[in-house]
Amino acid sequence: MRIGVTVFPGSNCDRDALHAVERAGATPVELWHAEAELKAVDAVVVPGGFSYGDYLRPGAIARFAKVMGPLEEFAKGGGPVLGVCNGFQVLLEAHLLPGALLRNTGMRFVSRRVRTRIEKTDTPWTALYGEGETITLPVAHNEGNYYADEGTIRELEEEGRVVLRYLENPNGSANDIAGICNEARNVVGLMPHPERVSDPALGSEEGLRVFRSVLAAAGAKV
Amino acid sequence: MKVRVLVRPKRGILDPQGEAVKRALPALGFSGVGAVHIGRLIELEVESADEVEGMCRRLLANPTTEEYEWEVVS
Amino acid sequence: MKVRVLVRPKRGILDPQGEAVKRALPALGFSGVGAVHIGRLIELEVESADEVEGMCRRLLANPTTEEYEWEVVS
Amino acid sequence: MNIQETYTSLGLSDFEYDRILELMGRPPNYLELSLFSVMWSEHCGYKNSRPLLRRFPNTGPRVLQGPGENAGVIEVGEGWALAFKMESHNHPSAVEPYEGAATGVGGIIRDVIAMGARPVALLNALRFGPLDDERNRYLFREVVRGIGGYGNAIGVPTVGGEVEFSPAYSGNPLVNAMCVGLIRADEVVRAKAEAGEGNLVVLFGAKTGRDGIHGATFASDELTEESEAKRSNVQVGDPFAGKMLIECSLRLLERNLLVALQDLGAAGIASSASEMAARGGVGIELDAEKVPLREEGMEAWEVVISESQERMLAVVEPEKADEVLKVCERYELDAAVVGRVTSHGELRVFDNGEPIGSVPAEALADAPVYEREVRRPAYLDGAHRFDPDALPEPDDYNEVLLRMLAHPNLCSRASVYEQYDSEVGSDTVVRPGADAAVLRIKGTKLGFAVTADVSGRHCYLDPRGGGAAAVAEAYRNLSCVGAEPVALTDCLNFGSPEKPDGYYGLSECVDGMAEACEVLGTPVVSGNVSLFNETERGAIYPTPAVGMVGVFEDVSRHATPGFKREGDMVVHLGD
Ligand SMILES: Nc1ncnc2c1ncn2[C@@H]1O[C@H](COP(=O)(O)OP(=O)(O)O)[C@@H](O)[C@H]1O
Repeated sequence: MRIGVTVFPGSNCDRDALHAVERAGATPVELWHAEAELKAVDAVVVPGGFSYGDYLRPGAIARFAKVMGPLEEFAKGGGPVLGVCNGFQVLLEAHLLPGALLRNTGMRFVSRRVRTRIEKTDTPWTALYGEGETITLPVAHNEGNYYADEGTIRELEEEGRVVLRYLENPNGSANDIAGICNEARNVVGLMPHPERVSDPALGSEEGLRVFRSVLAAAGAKV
Repeated sequence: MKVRVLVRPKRGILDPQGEAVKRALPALGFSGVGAVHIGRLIELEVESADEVEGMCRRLLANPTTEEYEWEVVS
Repeated sequence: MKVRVLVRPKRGILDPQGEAVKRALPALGFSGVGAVHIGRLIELEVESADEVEGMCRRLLANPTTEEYEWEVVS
Repeated sequence: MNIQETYTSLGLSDFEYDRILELMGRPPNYLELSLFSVMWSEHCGYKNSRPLLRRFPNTGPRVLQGPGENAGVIEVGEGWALAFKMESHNHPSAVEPYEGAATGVGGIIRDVIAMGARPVALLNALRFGPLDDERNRYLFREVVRGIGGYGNAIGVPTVGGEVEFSPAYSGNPLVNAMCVGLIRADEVVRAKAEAGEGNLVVLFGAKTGRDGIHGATFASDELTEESEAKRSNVQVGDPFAGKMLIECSLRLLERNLLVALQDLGAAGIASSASEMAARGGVGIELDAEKVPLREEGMEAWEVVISESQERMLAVVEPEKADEVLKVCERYELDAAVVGRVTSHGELRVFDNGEPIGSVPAEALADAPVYEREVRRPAYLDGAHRFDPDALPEPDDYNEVLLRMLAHPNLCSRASVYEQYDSEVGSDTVVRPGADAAVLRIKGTKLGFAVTADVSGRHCYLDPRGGGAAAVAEAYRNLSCVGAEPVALTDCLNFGSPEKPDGYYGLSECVDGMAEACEVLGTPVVSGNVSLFNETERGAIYPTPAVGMVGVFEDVSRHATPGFKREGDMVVHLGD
């Protein structure tokens, strides 16, 4: 299985995501922002970082990059797409997911480990977790405070589209939301970084199943 | 021509920056300050004003959380 | 009364945001854009305008790198 | 301004001006004088500290590159090496804390890139006045924000550091940044413009503006009210451009397109070019009009000494120049051929073909050296008369303990390091909060540990002992996580060397550090000096920050603090 990782100017977790994809057992494929092609990948990760320096708004400029055209089509066609941190912000700006990420209420960058709960396992990125399972994930962001209007939040909750929830909310996020999916459930955005806890050498492998899940989902389909 | 775009948080949207400034003011001895809102000021040199509305809608403001206004200043 | 403060990078000071946005615009399909500068818009409710100048100088703008202007809007 | 006022305003002494006349054989023009002023400042020329720095041991079995290059390099094993250096950004941070700290981080990252290494870890050593003062709180908050703002965005993890508060630093904060880079041992790049005549000089990165003209001269002056007026030329960091610069530089090196690489620091293109020329024993000619500009109406001399951030200078073989420019375009960086290597041994600057300055590169590199008077300061007698037994016995030890734990110099640093991304890169094995940070080298079992340490108060009370203790503490911190300490970088933050008291502290601290380095077998492979850290109220504590690096053959065998299991024995080692 081939998993693509987009690289925008200023992405800085791209190499980490490629590493995690490889550890999960898939073939990592770099997707350069200026090329409008997905290189026949089976899934795409939009990694974290500061695409375009987070200038204007995080993700606001990246979402117009050439690679985003085919990526949007891929997502609308049901292809599995994961956005992590800045990648989540890009997917929101591209309207592949609803809502927005505001400044952390503490007005500071927060970098720490937080406990989270897997709320839904019916997405290609969380299938190998147990529903209600608690995992500890790193967060590192300035703008991770999830916001959507009341109606949208209600819809997300009712449709079971809150995929990951903070048990220790680091940023003021509405309903402790740490991750959501789209209606079709193939597009997932997460604020915490599963790729940073995907290697026992770094003390934890709790995030690796995110990447293994998409492999398993693909295996099931083939 | 020069265009000025003002982007501000939509009413009712949490504005942590504005809140932080509001909280900091009394400590500096400034009292009597009510609501504070912080947004973005964008100044552009453009050849024509035709594309400004599109730029605002698609790029300069996020319609989910922000509202904008713009004017030609010179 | 409501006061509007515009804060922008001082002339000659690097404005990395403005530069990055300007560079990105053509690729996004917006052409004919010259200089782009990005600053802050601050809107305050105050009881009197007497203290606004001081607030700008001490908190709202960084006098080392930014310039500001303000006006009473209502 | 007459000529004497001009060179004085540039920070040059009468003696130094006479020496310039001698070296040049004619009066220098303003551009030439500016170059001398920067290259002979303490920051670049080490005119007060060079004889002292010679006391440090700087060789060892693992040392691949000692002092003299952009960063020192040590060997880890299996062909891997680490390049590292620490540098001060004290004065810029005192004036504009956010940007001062941010550009300090950017600058040290570029030193490491210039060695051909990928930056993999950042540390910082910080000093501020007490937090009950508003200005100190502001400086502390903004410096930390600036370090995070730059490091987080550029994607290099900030894995450690240290911070202390004391009235000695009120109005003169210290901001020292350290960067560690990873590189293959046989791919270390050196900033020499060798390989001869005809090669081209390429400038790439951000556009050039009027930033920080004469910043380096300013950095070696005492801070006075007057320097507040110089604030308009503050440099602003752009971590986004910095990130592109890392990737672009590494790509250029990987594709073997460069002969030499050098970062741009104080006095910009002209000083970097003169350093490259001096090291390579060649000459360089620059065409000021070829430099991509951000501002209109810049004079040629301003263009070549501007300190705009996020730029690098490379020497390139002519047939590879197009390829180099193409790679820069991929990373959306400006790039231009701005000059060429020649055999005349001078740095010559042209403006549209008109010569506007010419200096022998050797002369610039050859700053005068001062041996200052050393005198033991009188305060030491008083300070040593302290009798701990005279302290009153506390009524309640619990309360004293709680008060100590709450003291800004002892409390948890989590509120600082939680503003730094310490994990980006996915190599951080032990995060901030332990005695030293531990990182792995992907694809191997190897790893390394880093720490930054110094106690200014100790150095004030006992400069020699304090200097030695800084090295020893760093050594202990590395040992505690299980690493083999290898080598260190340092940043000597002191007051004015022209005052005998101040010079005494500097000289003694260096002696103490050197002794400890000898005994412990940890050579100094790079470093930086920041003198004249004085305000109207006096000098800072002598503060020689030490950044030490240790290695692991098997990084899985590291240790962390914290009790692990109930029932384990607690043992106290040492006396
Ligand atoms: N300015 C800073 N930046 C990043 N990390 C810091 C900073 N100051 C302290 N730390 C981290 O906090 C922890 C405790 O610091 P410190 O009290 O100086 O430790 P020690 O006394 O063991 O050297 C260390 O892991 C250190 O790296």
